[in-house]
Amino acid sequence: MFRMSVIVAGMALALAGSAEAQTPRKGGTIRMTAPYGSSFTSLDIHTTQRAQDEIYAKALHRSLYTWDSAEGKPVPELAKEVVVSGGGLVQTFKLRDDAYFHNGRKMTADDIIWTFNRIMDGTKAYPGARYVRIIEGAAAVEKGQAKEISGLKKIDDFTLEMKLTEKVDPGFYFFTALTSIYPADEGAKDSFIQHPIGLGPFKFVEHVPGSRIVLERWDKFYKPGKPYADKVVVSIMGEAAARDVAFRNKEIDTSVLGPAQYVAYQADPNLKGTIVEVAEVFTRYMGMNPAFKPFSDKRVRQAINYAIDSDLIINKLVKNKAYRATSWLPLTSPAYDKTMKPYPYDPAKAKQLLTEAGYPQGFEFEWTTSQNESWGLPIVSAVIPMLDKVGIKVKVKQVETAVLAEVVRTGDYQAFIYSQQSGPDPLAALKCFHSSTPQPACNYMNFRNPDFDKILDEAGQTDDTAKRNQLLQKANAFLYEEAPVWFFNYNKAVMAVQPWLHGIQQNPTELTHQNTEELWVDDTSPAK
Amino acid sequence: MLSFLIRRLLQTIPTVLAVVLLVFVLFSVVPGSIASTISDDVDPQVELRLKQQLGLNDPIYVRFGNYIGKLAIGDFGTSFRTREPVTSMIAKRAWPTLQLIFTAMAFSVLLGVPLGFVAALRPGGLVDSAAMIVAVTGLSIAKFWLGLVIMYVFALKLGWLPSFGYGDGGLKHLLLPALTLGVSPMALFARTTRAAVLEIMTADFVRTARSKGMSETRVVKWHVMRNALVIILTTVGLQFGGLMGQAVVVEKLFSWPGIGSLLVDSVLQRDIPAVQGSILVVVLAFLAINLLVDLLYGVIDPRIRYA
Amino acid sequence: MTGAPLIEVEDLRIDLDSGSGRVAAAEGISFRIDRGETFGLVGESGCGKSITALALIGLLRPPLSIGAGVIRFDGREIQHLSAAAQRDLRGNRIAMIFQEPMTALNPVSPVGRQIAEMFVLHKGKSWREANKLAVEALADVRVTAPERRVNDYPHQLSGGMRQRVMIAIALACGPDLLIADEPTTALDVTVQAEIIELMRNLCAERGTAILMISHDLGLVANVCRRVAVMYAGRIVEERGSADIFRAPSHPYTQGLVDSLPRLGSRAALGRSRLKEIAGVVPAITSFPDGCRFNPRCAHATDICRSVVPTADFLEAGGLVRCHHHA
Amino acid sequence: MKLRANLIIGGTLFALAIVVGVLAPWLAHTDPVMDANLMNAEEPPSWTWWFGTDDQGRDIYSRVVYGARVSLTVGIVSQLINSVIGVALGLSAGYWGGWWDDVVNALTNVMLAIPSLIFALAIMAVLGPGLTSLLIALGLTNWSFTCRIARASALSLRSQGYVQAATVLGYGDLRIMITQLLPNMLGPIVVIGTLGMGSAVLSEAALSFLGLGVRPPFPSWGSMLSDARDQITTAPWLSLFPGLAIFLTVLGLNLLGDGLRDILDPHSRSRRT
Repeated sequence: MFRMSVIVAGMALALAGSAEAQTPRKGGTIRMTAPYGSSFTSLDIHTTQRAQDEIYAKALHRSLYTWDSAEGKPVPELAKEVVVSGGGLVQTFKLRDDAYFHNGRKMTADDIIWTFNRIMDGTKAYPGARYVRIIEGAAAVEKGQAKEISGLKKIDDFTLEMKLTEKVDPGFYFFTALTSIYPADEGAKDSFIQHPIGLGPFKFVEHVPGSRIVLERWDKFYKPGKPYADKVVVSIMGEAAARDVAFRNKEIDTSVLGPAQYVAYQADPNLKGTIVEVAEVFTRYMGMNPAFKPFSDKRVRQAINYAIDSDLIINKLVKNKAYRATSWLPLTSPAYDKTMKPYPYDPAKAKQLLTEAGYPQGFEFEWTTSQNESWGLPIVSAVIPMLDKVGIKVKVKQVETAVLAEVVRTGDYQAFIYSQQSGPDPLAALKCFHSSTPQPACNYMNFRNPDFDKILDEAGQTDDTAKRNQLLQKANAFLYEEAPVWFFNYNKAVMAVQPWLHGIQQNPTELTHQNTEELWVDDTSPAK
Repeated sequence: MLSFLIRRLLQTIPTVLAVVLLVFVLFSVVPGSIASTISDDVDPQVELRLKQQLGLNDPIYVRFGNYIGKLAIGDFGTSFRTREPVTSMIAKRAWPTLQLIFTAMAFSVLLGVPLGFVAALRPGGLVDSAAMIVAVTGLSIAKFWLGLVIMYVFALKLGWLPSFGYGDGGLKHLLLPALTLGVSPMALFARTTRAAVLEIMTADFVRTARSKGMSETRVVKWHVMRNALVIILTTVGLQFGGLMGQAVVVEKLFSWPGIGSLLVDSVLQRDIPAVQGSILVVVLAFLAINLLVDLLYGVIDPRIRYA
Repeated sequence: MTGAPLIEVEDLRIDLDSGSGRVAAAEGISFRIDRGETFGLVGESGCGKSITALALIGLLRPPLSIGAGVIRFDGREIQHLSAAAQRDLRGNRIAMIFQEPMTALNPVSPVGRQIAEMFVLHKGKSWREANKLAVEALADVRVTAPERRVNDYPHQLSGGMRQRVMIAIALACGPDLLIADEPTTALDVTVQAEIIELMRNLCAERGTAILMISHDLGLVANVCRRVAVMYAGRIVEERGSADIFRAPSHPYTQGLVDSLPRLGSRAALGRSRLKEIAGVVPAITSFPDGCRFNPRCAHATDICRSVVPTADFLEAGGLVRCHHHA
Repeated sequence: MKLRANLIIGGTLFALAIVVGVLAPWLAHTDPVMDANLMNAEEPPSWTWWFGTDDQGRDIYSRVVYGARVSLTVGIVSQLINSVIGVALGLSAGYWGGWWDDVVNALTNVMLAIPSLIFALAIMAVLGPGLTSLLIALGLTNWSFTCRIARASALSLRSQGYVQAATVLGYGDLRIMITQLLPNMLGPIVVIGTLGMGSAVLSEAALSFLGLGVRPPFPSWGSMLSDARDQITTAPWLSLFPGLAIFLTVLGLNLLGDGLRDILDPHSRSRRT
């Protein structure tokens, strides 16, 4: 509980660095790392949903909204004002008239319309389509039935009207880099993918595939006095051990830490102070296929939750680099119920439930997993002996992450272990368990329960935030009882940040995604 | 010379074709769909259209025909993942890999060959035993492990060289990965050279040289060296293949932006056109280097004539 | 100077280290060669004649080594000289030609350079001068267009040409002794005579003594003034060339002579090869006791099987090692 | 002298590894997979835990001992596959000649042109991680040297008197190949096989590092070493012992190969092809 209050306190502060109350220094180079693989997928940020790519995109691009880590919600970025009408379905955006693309042209409503039309190009399958689909007529464009999204209307150069298909906060849909606004004219050119142009605080200089992206300050950025730094270099470093050396060697300013290094850095007086941590909106769980006979019984699913000593795993194996999951919604979710307790470790109870369900001798199932250290094989290996104690045998099926994604989408599993985004919008997160959500979308356990649907629909219709949160809490508790998954943990993202880099935001959607205009380096940086 | 070159080039065509076929067939049975490499939320209709567009619904022989046809004009297809032409993706990665491989090769030849010579001068002696222990040790260590140790020692403990990075700041970023990559070929060259020298030392012309009243050092310098180079050159040519394989590991470890890391990335993300392209380019490079080696024989060994 | 032999070998033993102990591959070898003299060493392969030659020039390599005895060259014992001192003699004052001209030359070095090395090594010449001298040396061995040939590689030359190059190398520094180990065995018949002739003439001109080693008694007798016959690591008979044909004393020598067709016939010289004598040459590790020829000897008696025969002087000059010599 | 040192040291190391693998159930203190107890996680080496414990609380000594089974299986079986393929193709190509020889030659050239680690990587990508995939991937990609040697010696033996005699006696081709030709080429092939085993063990480690190794929870030395690489400073024993196991085994195989070469294949000291 203590840890949680720290997090909440951390979030209350706008910026971790602001506590130091220093005057940001202008100039210098920010040396960030991209830790999730050995390359960037593409310079066309619309084509990629990997967290890795959004790291550079946060410096290069801007979307309609941005995530405000201090407020814990998305806020308008390219709009000065948003007017809601039509029973919540019509959003009118008063756009900034001081946002310039890196080619010097001013952004207008046309660029936004062009961008959203592009994302809905059905021949390209841009992953951002899932967000833009919330706009009326977008799906028709995707299916090739229309040329332009009917729900988008340009009132004038700096006023845009957007009709939605359902009553949601569009902020949750349009804050990621997947919906970055491109310049209509340049974005259509072939050269764009070699030399992308955006609205962000830094403009593109070079990309060495597999090595780094270099960006430099965009002088006409719309926030006065920002960005601070002259240059941003995002180096790709997929190997944790190599990153560790580079960070200790002061060659990089940020490094994402795995559990082992989290412990090592905490124990090292020189490095302890560099640690920044945040509860991310990802829930790690084992999904159970209700089509597999034993898992169709709620008692079996609960028994699994009782049988696994999750705290021990988090403590010993994950090295406390995670928060114990109670149900689906994460700690930072507005609908998180602080009074709820997680399933306790109780093998006897598990055994009893199994007996009641007709499996006194246990059973065997196949568990599909990736090699991921936080939600993959090591966890599975630790769980196997625990389940063994209650008579449940596990056969491990190891696949690559890309294959696992496919397995999960198609339901071709008995059980799988995964990490799934469970925020920031609690409604969207719980919607994944609504029976109207198809399995490939995000209802991976093919969860269908009319009672649950009812609670969720009700929550979606209400305008009262308090009431809505109450209903969402109820839905969350419902999931706890039904236990469609083994609730394992919510990720604690940990990053090491060199002492000379200031202004790091504790972004719970992904800690590595930093608004670079807020970052600055003092003159103790080796890169100046 | 020219006609030899042309003949050799023609000879490699079937090999290249077979490699293309092999890789193509191999990856036509790969599990996972194109959609999973792009997004985890793709409309089934969109996926279908995408597959049609990429010709993935055609029978395999049609696809192979199309692939070969495009290859002939230097088109390796379009990456599933980045939607960039694979050709340009590879082009950007070629130079870093070449740098790495040739530096590692230079290092291993310049160190390994003299080591082998010195060892062979006194077979069974102290230098020989030490050199061969070093060599067999170098061959027996897991590469990524060695790289990590090298990284810790030279970058962190000694602070001599940067632990990663590419291209900025000249050669110093290249040294640690090249060192890691070069250790086992160095060991191999030391052993091969030693064996070659010992074998040549028993040749009649060496006895002739000795009968001239030459010191052993001169015998080696004037008569053994060049003959040994012929044998060493063969090993060097073949070793380029091993080096390219190991480069995959080293590039991943040192975040080196070469074809190796592109290959691993593409394999892990099921980007089949990129995998096929990378493998093919590696094979072509290997064949080209060995063609070069064949030409070098002509320089070293006067008996070989390219008539 | 005169009177003293150029090279004198006394009771030389050559050991073979077989790993489990030392075996004498040749023993009791004694002979001498005067300045400008031609001396032949004849025997079947494996009899120890080649290793004797290698011992003289100091090229025995492990597992072979000199076990005992003295080699005196120009009055000086050379068997224990330092490596450097041996190198000064080797090539410079004692030169050697090997059997296989195919492999005796470095395949990847131009022949001119291989000759020139001699001048660099022993005469302190620069490569430039040495290369010029190499052209002259090639001309001396009757190679046409030597200034072009110096740039050729061994594989571009015929066998005879290569052996001429070998002779040019061997005689480059004007040695006192030339050891020729089966110099023509690998050559065509027509070329053999030429090479022998060339070698003999050049050596005669320079006063170079020749130690000719061959299995071919006819050839050796034709070239050399004196001949020693070796069998199983021992010299069994040593005589003047004419004597050995007329009246061979040792039964083995008799066998050799008998196997030669048409003695003295020049036409048959090159072609003649030893006819097989009944039985086989014993292996080094299993030499029989007593006279080592006894298992193959028609005249062998009990003493032959137990007592090693001493080297007896013959009345007509020469030596023989046989209990029953004539 | 040196020759024997090679053979003795190499043979001893390899034999030791095999004995450890065979006797694993008796040598190990605990079950390498099931006896995980997070309460004991990451204990440094001690009297209780000879090699320490891993982050799941499993006894590393027991895992190294069991790992010998996996790693040696990978080394031996994959190399056996390579040898069988290489000998079958090379022998038949050299013996029959003709179009089959051309085909085998072309195939060998193809295999030689694709770096074996890259080819193995591609096969692993298709088959997915796991022991069987690994055996296939490493077993199919390293037979070109064996094939060339087998072909060359079949070619030279084919014209030998005793082989022709066997032909005259009406022996079948297969019988001649197996009884007459095979025994005469076994020497160099055993040497290549021994050295190949060592490189297979290393390849397994490399593939583990690339994320395409043996399927856990069963331990292989390569996967243990690879998994421990992030903890090289915090818990060095995690990587030290499997690393040492790999090193000593591969060293043993290399020395053994060298020693065998001196005995079995004295003529081809330098030319492997």
